[in-house]
Amino acid sequence: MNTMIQLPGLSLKNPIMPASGCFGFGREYARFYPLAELGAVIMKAATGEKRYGNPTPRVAESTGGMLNAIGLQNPGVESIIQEEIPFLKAQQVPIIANVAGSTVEEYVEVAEKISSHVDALELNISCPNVKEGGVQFGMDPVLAEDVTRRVVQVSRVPVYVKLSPNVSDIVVMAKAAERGGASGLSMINTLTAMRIDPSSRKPVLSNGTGGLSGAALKPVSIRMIHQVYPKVAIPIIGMGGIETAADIVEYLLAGASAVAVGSANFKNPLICRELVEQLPETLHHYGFQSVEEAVGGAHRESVEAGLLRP
Amino acid sequence: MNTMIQLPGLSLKNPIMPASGCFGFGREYARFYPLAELGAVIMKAATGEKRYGNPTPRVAESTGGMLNAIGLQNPGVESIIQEEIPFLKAQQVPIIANVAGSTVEEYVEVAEKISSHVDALELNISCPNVKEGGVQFGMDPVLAEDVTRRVVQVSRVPVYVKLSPNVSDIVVMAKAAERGGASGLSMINTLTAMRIDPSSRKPVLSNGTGGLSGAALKPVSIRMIHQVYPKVAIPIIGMGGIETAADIVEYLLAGASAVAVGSANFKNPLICRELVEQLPETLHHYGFQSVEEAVGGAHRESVEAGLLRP
Amino acid sequence: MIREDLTVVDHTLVAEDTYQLILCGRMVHDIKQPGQFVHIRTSTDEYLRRPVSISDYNIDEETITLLYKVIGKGTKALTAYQIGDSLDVLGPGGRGFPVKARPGENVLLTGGGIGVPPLYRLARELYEKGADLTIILGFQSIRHAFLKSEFQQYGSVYIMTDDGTSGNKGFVTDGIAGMSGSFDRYYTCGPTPMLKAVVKQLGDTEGYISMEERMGCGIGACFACVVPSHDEKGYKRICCDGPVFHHKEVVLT
Amino acid sequence: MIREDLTVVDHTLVAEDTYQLILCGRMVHDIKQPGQFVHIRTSTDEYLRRPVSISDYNIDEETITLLYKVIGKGTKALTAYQIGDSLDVLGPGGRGFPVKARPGENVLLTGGGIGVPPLYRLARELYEKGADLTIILGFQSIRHAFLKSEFQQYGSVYIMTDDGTSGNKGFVTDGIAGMSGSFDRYYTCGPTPMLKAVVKQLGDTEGYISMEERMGCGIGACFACVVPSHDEKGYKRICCDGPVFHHKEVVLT
Ligand SMILES: Cc1cc2nc3c(=O)[nH]c(=O)nc-3n(C[C@H](O)[C@H](O)[C@H](O)COP(=O)(O)OP(=O)(O)OC[C@H]3O[C@@H](n4cnc5c(N)ncnc54)[C@H](O)[C@@H]3O)c2cc1C
Ligand SMILES: Cc1cc2nc3c(=O)[nH]c(=O)nc-3n(C[C@H](O)[C@H](O)[C@H](O)COP(=O)(O)OP(=O)(O)OC[C@H]3O[C@@H](n4cnc5c(N)ncnc54)[C@H](O)[C@@H]3O)c2cc1C
Ligand SMILES: Cc1cc2nc3c(=O)[nH]c(=O)nc-3n(C[C@H](O)[C@H](O)[C@H](O)COP(=O)(O)O)c2cc1C
Ligand SMILES: Cc1cc2nc3c(=O)[nH]c(=O)nc-3n(C[C@H](O)[C@H](O)[C@H](O)COP(=O)(O)O)c2cc1C
Ligand code: FES
Ligand code: FES
Repeated sequence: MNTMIQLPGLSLKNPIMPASGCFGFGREYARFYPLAELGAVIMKAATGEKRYGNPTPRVAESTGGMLNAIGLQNPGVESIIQEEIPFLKAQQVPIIANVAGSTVEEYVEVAEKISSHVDALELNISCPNVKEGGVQFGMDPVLAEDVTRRVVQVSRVPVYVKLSPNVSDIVVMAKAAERGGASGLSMINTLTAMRIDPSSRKPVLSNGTGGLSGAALKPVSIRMIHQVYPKVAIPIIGMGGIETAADIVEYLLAGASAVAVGSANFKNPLICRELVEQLPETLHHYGFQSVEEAVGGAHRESVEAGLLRP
Repeated sequence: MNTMIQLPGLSLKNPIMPASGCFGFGREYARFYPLAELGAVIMKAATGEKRYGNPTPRVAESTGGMLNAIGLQNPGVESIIQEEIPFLKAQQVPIIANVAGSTVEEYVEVAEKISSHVDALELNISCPNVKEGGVQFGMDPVLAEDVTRRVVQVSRVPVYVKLSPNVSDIVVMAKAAERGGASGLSMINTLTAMRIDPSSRKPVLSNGTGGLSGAALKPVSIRMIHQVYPKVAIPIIGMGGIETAADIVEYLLAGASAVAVGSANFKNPLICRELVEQLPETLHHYGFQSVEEAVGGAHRESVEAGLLRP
Repeated sequence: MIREDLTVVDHTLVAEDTYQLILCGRMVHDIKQPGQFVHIRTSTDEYLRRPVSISDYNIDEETITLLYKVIGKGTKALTAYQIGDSLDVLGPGGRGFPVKARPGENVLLTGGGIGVPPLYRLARELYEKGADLTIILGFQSIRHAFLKSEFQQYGSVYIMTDDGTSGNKGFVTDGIAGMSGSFDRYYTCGPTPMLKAVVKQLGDTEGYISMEERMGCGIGACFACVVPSHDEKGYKRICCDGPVFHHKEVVLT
Repeated sequence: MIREDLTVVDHTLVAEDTYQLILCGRMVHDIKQPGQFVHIRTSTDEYLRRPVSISDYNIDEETITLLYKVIGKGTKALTAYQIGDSLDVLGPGGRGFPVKARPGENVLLTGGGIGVPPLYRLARELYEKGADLTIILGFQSIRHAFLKSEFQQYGSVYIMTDDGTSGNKGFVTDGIAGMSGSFDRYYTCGPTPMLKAVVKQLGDTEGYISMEERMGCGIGACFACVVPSHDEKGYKRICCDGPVFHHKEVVLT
């Protein structure tokens, strides 16, 4: 089974990577298995300066998923370059840096600094948990195109724009990123959500709202990728609620060329490795010879082909 | 425990009603319990002519919820007035008609005809499962305001506008409905979603996309109601994933004055009756004397009050 | 139609991936016809219930017999129930087969795979009315076949398998094609393509077909399970107007 | 730190809503200090794991003892596990209490409610080093009290209850206030407001506090469980830098 996939800047031995923010900078999971087994690692968001993030509690459960309002806590781009990237480099795994900021200038600064140390950037214009920047850029196509263009100009590596599901028309946002020069899309970030505790009568998260992730989100993400795939010419990294190898096949069929696994790492710290192991036989089970063959399959499937397959 | 709640056009003995499309026109559930026990009944959507809806399969499961693409199947407004409303009237329960259409004219026609037979209208500008009309009106504030205004003009009863969660800014949509003259809001309809079957390689629903409902949706709905409540002066009927009396308290605290229960009726056909029974003791458990007292509670709660309560 | 917690009194594997589940409860008293179904909450992990036909029942012992095949999540979850466990069931639902037969009439029963179970009680009732039954059952292979000897009590049974490992190789329609003589009436249950083929093959013979469709409510309220019909209304709901229809009532697509 | 399916070898109710759960597996060999915790997948219904402190362990028998109180969904789900069942556990996690004691030193242990269990193994290890232990345990009422006699093996135990039904009425801080003499060192575990009060009360005495916070990953990767710290980095992660901190390391808010 050929699980390799070539994406701009990324030559992946398999299409599976941990999602940003759910894997830190890899150190903790490296104690469970060699990170070299992964297609790539997407690092926690980097901002210009170190950030503490939101007050706790920062996570809560919901049916089939979880809410988080970490608020982009990170040690800042310089510290990430000096302390974290060397460790990941030593693991021999492609690295994607998740770039965040409050202003276009901050995005540009972070991208400029970090891009020479990694294989690709994931431009995070979709974090719902910060007051400034974040999802504001991800909800307005004009802002999105502009920040993408300016980051692409300074970046030495391909830029994947991470879209937010909190929009009326995901295709408009995807096209804006493509026009801005994105080499690919990363879909999707979390959906803004809230839980209220009937005992305390207040939101469970101290930030009020948080981002919904996990299996509950999957059908929304699949729908958005299925909508975007025929409308853009750049590849998509799919994510949202992936827990099984069959979920990955569903993402590939919808139009993703690779996938990221987020919250499921918390349930099972070995999930990414297990999925890497299971993917070949699962693809085979569904009649595929390679990952490549499955990408966008739902858009090409004819009734006849379906009848011929058992 | 006082569970009564007064809303424009509706004097409810309790805040619980079945959601549109999940209870037909009440006949089937009336075999399980007297509908008079309910706060009100929201009927399946009515359109100008009878509609068959989408091809099957029309429903699918997803983690913590379900997808549907019924496509507004209904016998048409005339038939509903003649065949269905008399039955519901005989049950002695307030009736809300869900009004749908492909054009503004159709909405107006349906509203005009049906409004003299019911207690309130729920203007459905948020159905994601029809090609024309439906959610198009619910994603554009200008169209939403316009259709609301024209329906309000012809309606003899108060109009509640049912909002779609598939938007970037729910507050903008809520305010548009309020400007259009809505007496209340109904929040929320389903979130557009998709599942792909890895075996058939095609979407599980024959319509491709469907609307996500059920517990998975609840934190999104709670967030939206919490956002809208302080920004409008009209009451909100809350819905999305309600399965327990504690869920209802969560909706009231977020800002809903009444609630609707949808998909949970499929799990348990007696759910609405059971919630009506359980609500008083649940409110009491959380320290409330009435439904009214809980409405919007999360917006008023101070740290001090929280400390005083056990 | 009631919602009841039924008690599992027996649960056995009867063929590859196919189980017989016997449930006990008062619901049995509401059964009106063979071919009705129950709507099962397979576990708290499945959001929707699963429809399964009533294959047989016993009023005195208050038991309902189901036969189900493991297809996906819900039927897999069912396999975990053990004797003594209770299962949340809604039923009996829908309209079953009209048991019409005069002594000596030739009646054909055809079922494919998990379409076989609802025909079992029907066979007995038709037999008791004196009908002469020809029963054609289709299965994937001999490993998947079940109820064969039980059906033999009531008529002549012909087995068709996709791979020829039992009976004749082919589909139930091949079995029908091989029959001599004509039928006064037929009853059939199975996947829609099979129903369509059978209906076409038997032309104007009076026939009753039992249909399958994904369901939401299972009681007629959600319009998930519709099939186009020839009447003015234009549709039938499989869960309450069916699952059994006269072959001219509905449009098979 | 490993993920392992541990086997339940004992599970008993020890006080109102409070259970002792003994698990068996190889994980025990990785335990380094008292006060570490395990991160439990309570059932497939809960999306997140639940952190529970290791109260005691036995290397020879390969057992880990937990004491937990039923608070919500996850701890409720735990109660369903029976002897022989297996439980998906991640652990041992975090840094526990530094066991520092010279013979004859006066050491204070204070725990509130479900903050009591991690102090148990610590008490034994300090006792074995010859420390003189004063142990103040706070509970809601006599019905909620547990481990009292077990702690008495290792030092003088004082019970405080909110309602005075056992020991003295009041909080653990009232208990501390009532003590004569001073302490060389203290260890405390409980809800943050209690920790804050204890730390304030004991001023410059060397102290170690064990903290609680909602967790995501439980291994240091998600930044869910942070607490502000006085160092340059500005934060500590409770799941891996803690849960035990020197009282001057972190900022209690
Ligand atoms: C009236 C009726 C009677 C039936 N009687 C029997 C019976 O006696 N024995 C038996 O083994 N099966 C019977 N079936 C089919 C049975 O309902 C499905 O096999 C079962 O729902 C599959 O569920 P799953 O979770 O295992 O599969 P999945 O594929 O995981 O199910 C996913 C969803 O699709 C639905 N679904 C999948 N296949 C079917 C199907 N063929 N028909 C309707 N819904 C489906 C499920 O209910 C569920 O909502 C009957 C179906 C109907 C409509
Ligand atoms: C390091 C550490 C050690 C602990 N040791 C013990 C112990 O030995 N015995 C014991 O009974 N309890 C202990 N707790 C508390 C225990 O984790 C919570 O009581 C438990 O998570 C509650 O889960 P629930 O589903 O029953 O409650 P719910 O309120 O339904 O839980 C909802 C969510 O909030 C989280 N949560 C709720 N209360 C707490 C809390 N106090 N701390 C952290 N997360 C919380 C849950 O993990 C879950 O994610 C410890 C907590 C931490 C952080
Ligand atoms: C705790 C947590 C922290 C996250 N932090 C980031 C982040 O820093 N940057 C980012 O782009 N996405 C972040 N995400 C979003 C995930 O990368 C991912 O898009 C989302 O969680 C959906 O995937 P999942 O359902 O597999 O978790 C975070 C998600 C979680 C749960
Ligand atoms: C099968 C089905 C049919 C529905 N039909 C309608 C409809 O006709 N009109 C409408 O406004 N909403 C319709 N809805 C949406 C519900 O009224 C409700 O807004 C939504 O399902 C969220 O509530 P729930 O999570 O409790 O189901 C339908 C939902 C389902 C599941
Ligand atoms: S399943 Fe709801 S109408 Fe048939
Ligand atoms: S719980 Fe994830 S960092 Fe502590």
